[in-house]
Amino acid sequence: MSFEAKNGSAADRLTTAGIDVGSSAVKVAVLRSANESGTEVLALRGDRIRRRDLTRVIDETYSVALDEAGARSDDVAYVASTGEGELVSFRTGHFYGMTTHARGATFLEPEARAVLDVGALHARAMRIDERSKVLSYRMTSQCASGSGQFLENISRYLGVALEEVGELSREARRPETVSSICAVLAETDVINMVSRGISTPDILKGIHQSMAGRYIKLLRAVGCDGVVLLTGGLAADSGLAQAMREKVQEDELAMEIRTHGSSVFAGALGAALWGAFRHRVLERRASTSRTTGDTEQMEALGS
Amino acid sequence: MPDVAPSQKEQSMLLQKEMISGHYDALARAKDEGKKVVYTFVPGNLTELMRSFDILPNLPEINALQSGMRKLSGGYISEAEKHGHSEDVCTYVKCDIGMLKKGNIGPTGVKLPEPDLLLLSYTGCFTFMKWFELLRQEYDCPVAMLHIPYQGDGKVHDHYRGYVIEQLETEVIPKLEAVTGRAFDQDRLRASLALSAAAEDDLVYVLESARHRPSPIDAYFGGVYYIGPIFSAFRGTEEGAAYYRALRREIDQRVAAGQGPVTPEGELETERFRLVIEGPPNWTSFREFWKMFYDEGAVVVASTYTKVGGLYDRGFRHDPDNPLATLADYCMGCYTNLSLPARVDLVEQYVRDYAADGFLINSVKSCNSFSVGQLLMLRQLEDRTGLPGGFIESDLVDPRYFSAANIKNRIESYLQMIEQKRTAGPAA
Amino acid sequence: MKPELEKLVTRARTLFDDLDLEAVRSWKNAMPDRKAIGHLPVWAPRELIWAAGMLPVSVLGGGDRLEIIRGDAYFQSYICHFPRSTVELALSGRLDALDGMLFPSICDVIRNLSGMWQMLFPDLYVRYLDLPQNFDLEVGGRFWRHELEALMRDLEALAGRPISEDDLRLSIAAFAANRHAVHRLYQARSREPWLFPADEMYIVLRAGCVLPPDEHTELVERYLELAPGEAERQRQDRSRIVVAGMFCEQPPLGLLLTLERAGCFIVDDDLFLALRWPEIEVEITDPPLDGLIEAFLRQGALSASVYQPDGKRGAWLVESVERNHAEGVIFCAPSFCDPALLEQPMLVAALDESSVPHTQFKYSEDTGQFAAIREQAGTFADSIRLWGEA
Amino acid sequence: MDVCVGIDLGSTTTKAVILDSSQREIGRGITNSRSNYEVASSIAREQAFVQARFNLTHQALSEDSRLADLEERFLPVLERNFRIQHYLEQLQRLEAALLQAAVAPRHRDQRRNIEPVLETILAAMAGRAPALFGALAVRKSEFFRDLAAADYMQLAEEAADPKGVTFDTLSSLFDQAILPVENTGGSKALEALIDSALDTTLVALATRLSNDIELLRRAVETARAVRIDEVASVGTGYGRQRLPFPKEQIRSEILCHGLGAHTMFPDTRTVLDIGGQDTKAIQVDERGIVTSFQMNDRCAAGCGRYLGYIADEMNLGVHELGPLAQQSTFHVKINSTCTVFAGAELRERLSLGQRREDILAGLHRAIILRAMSLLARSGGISSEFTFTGGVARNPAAVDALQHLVNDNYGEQEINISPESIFTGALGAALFAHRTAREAA
Ligand SMILES: Nc1ncnc2c1ncn2[C@@H]1O[C@H](COP(=O)(O)OP(=O)(O)O)[C@@H](O)[C@H]1O
Ligand SMILES: Nc1ncnc2c1ncn2[C@@H]1O[C@H](COP(=O)(O)OP(=O)(O)O)[C@@H](O)[C@H]1O
Ligand code: SF4
Ligand code: SF4
Ligand code: SF4
Repeated sequence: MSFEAKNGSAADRLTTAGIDVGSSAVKVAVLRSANESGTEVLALRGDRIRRRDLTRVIDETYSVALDEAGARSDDVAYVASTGEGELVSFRTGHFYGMTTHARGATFLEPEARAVLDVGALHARAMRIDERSKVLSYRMTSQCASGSGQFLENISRYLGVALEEVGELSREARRPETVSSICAVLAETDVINMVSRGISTPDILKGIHQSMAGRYIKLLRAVGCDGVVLLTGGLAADSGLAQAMREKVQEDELAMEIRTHGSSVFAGALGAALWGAFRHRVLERRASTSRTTGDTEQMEALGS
Repeated sequence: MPDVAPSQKEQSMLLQKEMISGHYDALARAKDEGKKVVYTFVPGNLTELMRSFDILPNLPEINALQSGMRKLSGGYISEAEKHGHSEDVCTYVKCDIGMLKKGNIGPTGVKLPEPDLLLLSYTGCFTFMKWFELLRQEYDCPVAMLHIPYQGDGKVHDHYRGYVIEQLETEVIPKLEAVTGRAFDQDRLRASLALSAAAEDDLVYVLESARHRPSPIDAYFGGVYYIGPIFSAFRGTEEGAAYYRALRREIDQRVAAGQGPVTPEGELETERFRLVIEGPPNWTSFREFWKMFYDEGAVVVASTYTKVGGLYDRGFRHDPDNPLATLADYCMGCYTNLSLPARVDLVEQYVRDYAADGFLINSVKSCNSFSVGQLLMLRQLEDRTGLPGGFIESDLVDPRYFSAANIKNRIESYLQMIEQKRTAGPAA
Repeated sequence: MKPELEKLVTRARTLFDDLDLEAVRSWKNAMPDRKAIGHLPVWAPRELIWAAGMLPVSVLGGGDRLEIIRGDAYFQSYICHFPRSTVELALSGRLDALDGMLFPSICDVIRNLSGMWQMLFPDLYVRYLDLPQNFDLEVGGRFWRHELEALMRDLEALAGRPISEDDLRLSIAAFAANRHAVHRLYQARSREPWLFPADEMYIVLRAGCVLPPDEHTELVERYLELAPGEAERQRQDRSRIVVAGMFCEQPPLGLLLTLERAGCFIVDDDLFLALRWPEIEVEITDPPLDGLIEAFLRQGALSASVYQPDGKRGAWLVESVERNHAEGVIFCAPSFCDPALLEQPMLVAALDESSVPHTQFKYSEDTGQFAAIREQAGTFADSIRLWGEA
Repeated sequence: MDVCVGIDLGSTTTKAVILDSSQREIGRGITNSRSNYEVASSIAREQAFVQARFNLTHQALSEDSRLADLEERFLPVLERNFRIQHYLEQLQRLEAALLQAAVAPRHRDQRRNIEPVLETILAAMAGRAPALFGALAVRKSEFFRDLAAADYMQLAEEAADPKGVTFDTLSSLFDQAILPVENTGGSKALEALIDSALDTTLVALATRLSNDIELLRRAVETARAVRIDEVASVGTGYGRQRLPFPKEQIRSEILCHGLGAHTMFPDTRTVLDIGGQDTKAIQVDERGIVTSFQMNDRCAAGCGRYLGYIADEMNLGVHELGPLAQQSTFHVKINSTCTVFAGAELRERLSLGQRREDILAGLHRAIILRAMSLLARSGGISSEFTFTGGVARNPAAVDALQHLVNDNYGEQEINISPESIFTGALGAALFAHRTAREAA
């Protein structure tokens, strides 16, 4: 990604950044958007938090992303946070997670009419329209069963790296059903399986099936059909996607599960995109008349 | 349990099976034959009254529990949740609505007819009210509402009875008349009530046979079969009365032969524990659940669940001489319409009457009517009887809430505890 | 905040934080032989209690300020939070100021709780109050009259004095005035919601649970005058929403705040039905009890705990949306609350038919983490605002 | 000699207790191996037998008046040497496992850089070993995993390079490598280690003990030659369904905890056990017979794993949590009910500037609050009240419990034994003893 002029005409070449602060990872997207000619992704960067100081991780990840984008922080017209973005002290505004994931999803996969975002602690299914509007949603809360953290625990327990989970799962021959997907108690289940000599792929696949069942249920609950884009950290898990596709086929549902190489960054991308949108709206307003309502709107939507 | 039982047993089982499938067939034919179909609930059902109008009752709760036993409920429940029903609420409702959304195919595989009327005789639970409000929206049909006052202070007051009778006269009967186009026939009702009373006598006889040692019946897992006909469409019918006569004869034979109860794996050889159980069973894993008991030689000698559709062993019988008043009393006397202190009294009485070694509560997630207060019941009963109480949790028809390992662990621990107490002899 | 309003809000806040019912105690201590009767949600004939010279106290749980130790022991995890904190309050002696407790029939939880109360507090006056579900003036009316008369006799015995017709008339009038004031507040908020922050209005109304009716009426009226005087309460661009489902277990204040912070204005809700229901005026009749009986049978704002002969709940909600120019509805019900959750699908159907946007989530009175709720409410508010016109 | 063995297969740890024929405890072992019940039991059992050997040795030495004064100088050194060697041996296995993990394809680019980093880290760890087991050393944990992780992570953070071998890579390698290390055992390896530790110790002490050294060696060897016959064993615990035992040798953990607590504190009437994944409230009568119980086992919130999780989050050993929480001065109310969310809440609160010790105190209180409910549900608290399970080792949990018990049930002493994590295993061993007696 190379760019010639750093400061093009500010009005139509806009650099914006989205920072998605999750509970396990920070993701940053830096974009350059031109009014007419579309949007260019300058940098995507993510870092696991891994028990480190969060503000430090945010700062570092952001600056690495800016480096990669070849931008300075002054060049960024709008820094949009999402997720637990309150911690981004230098943000311009904040957008809610579902709003950004929906936007990021339509950017990555224009045909997507539903999004399933699975992160470290939560899962949420959204039905969206082509303008990224969230039409309905369901989310898990209060219980981390079946979440990314759960999978992480399991994989740690099985001694496989997260990155390997997907591939292993797809090698399974006789997946073993798991009964509990409590992020903590499932360990015991897995112990049982290990001690019964069940292979790692079969265990992982069983877990993926159980998760897939849960997620498909969430998706069905929001009444989605058509193309579903997986976003969030678990979108990188090809085993989960596979299990979901199988479930879709088995239940003969009118869904098509897709992932995208940058799915993990959907929230950050969406935030950066909304940032650009807001920046233009606000500039337009600033150049016409200013009313209290407008700043308030900025406030209400933003922080 | 058709695969196991000796011949006598098989007879009443077969009879019951026939009756039930016959009823579903009749329901399926109802529209063609010009019969009216009324949906109603088990607790506080007015079967004799409906039968006196030649109405066929359909009971959504029974359909739901059947779906649970046939492992269909999970799918139905998700279907309902997909339509916006909360995860938190009673799974009978969701199972029913899910079944409806999936084509309303009944337990025997035949399609159920739409209701001509919803008879909301709502005894012992508020969910019933919402359930039929929901069904009304689905079917857009009339509802007859019968409000049964709760025995808040453990009593049935005269003005409660009067209120129920007035509602029968001004709300229920007129709506039944309107739906069927017939006039209310008090004599038919009386005749039917007399048949009820006879069946009730026999049922009580069967339930009380558990006082024998060994008990010839399991009054919970077996009990749910025994109450089937009288709690559903057959109270006040010739068929129903005949079934209970036959059942009574069978039990007499078991007693005479000194036999224990029949389980899905044959007759129980040794009775090691006698238990009283409070709370409904789990239907999705009914067999597995039962097995956890009979494998350890535990027999249930009395249960409260078998009183939800009528509490007969405390003396109440349908009375042909006071047709409306007796219906009112019946409704108000169903188990879940009793106040909590009265429920504690009843269980305590069972523990004593049936010489039980302990009591166990199966608390189901679905049912606030049953479940709220059960932990206090447990405490009170332990204090009053000095016997160990057990507590397990499951659900009626939601397979997600049956954790076999957990329940087994608890039951085993509980039974070992009774055993340990017994072998150690009386306290030093 | 101007000092006068500040003083008023502080008072309301103190009453709200007062889990030990100090206010009730001091009311009782002000005169010899005064008694107070508690009642659970949603609604109770407060008029009768007041007419007997006793203070009706609405017990609305312990909120998020109470640590539950013994309360949990009696309830399985799948039962709503409300009875736990209520039992905790009682077992820890915080409800000792109450000389009796009424349990109106609104759900199986409260119904069975009445039996638990009988066993846990055998010396207390405990009554389950079966509200009629038959609204025929003759049939339901007769039953209701029996129940209310029996209640009156009990109350007279407790108070140690008869309830005269005049007592009753005065009491009915006092509560009618209170309902009127509460109504005006709701209307004012619906017009200019930015003047009445949700958490502030909540505590002002909630004071009515422990104050004598006249005092509360005065408080509400005063608040109505003072709140608009705050200069920084400016109109803001937020979505106007109706909240439904909070009629029994109360949401934590943080939840109401979260809804507003996420970009919503609450313009109608079903909190405090005890203070607003029956919405239909109670007429002062002769004898006065007739008016009370009839008002209930012709109730106005309905709660999920009452049977709906003709399925009007949905229509009522749509009407509230229209009347208050709301842009959407948030169903915000307590977890495991059967009445609220069972009727949600019916309400949703009515809203869908009228194309009213809606969303839903659950809470419990001790919910402490609002991140997920903020997310959902925020997304909902965003979607109304960003795409509402389209 | 004849012994009875009780094994408590917990959800997080497996414990073994050995009783001699007069019901005296002569050995105990504990492991956090969780790969496989069979392996876990045999590791715990093996440890218990090693300890029994040490005990027998101790006995032999103290019985011989000529050796009595040597014992004090000799045995602790022997034990220390044994531990160091055991640790070093585990480190070697860890290194092998790490290097093997580094072979994975995803490390292809970095592999050549990773190996030297790992070697440096492990060399440093080995260097620290003697200090770790020094005479006065306070160790974070009895488990190799915890001890090794603390050093490893610290060294890894120093060695990591965001542009080269990242901390992320290093820590995930550890996660992978630690499992095979803690999940092997159950061979005769430990016995062999005793031999070599014995040699080392004797050599080291040879000059100082020159006269008695043969005497000593003979006494030790006699003690080691004693035949230990396991005549009965009983298993219990979370994993008992899958215990490598026949059904008649399995007892409910409730009963075992009741009996174990009764044996430790004979006047016990109420027992609270907080283990890794479940909490139990048990009432027992004067004979140690369970009369009522309640347990919480659906959700890991509020159990020991919860604390384990939090400790992981904070990069601390579970041992350190309690003392830290005890320094709290401010009352924080923790809202999350879920273990995993509590971890998130912790991070959130830390980042909002709340003090670690205050948050920790809030978390401890949250756990104890849940336990209080369970106790209330099982019938309240009657004197004497005994607190067992791994969490009873945590002083902040004990404080919180004491406080809430006093508030709700009046002033009451709480029985706590530092060994209470073995309560279940002890109960099981007692049941085994009964079985043996009945059979005889
Ligand atoms: N390659 C992968 N395979 C499987 N899971 C992964 C992979 N990469 C990340 N994850 C999971 O994604 C989760 C993080 O997702 P993310 O959406 O970033 O969560 P959050 O925003 O809550 O931090 C982690 O818990 C991890 O388990
Ligand atoms: N030394 C210690 N200090 C504090 N807590 C400890 C200590 N040792 C163990 N624990 C706690 O005890 C728990 C394990 O308890 P345990 O009774 O062994 O459980 P289980 O039997 O279920 O495996 C651990 O999760 C940990 O939280
Ligand atoms: S709540 Fe209980 S009584 Fe009511 S419908 Fe459900 S299962 Fe039946
Ligand atoms: S919150 Fe709902 S379920 Fe709970 S007591 Fe109130 S009305 Fe009943
Ligand atoms: S500990 Fe497990 S079951 Fe409990 S809330 Fe968390 S993930 Fe869910």
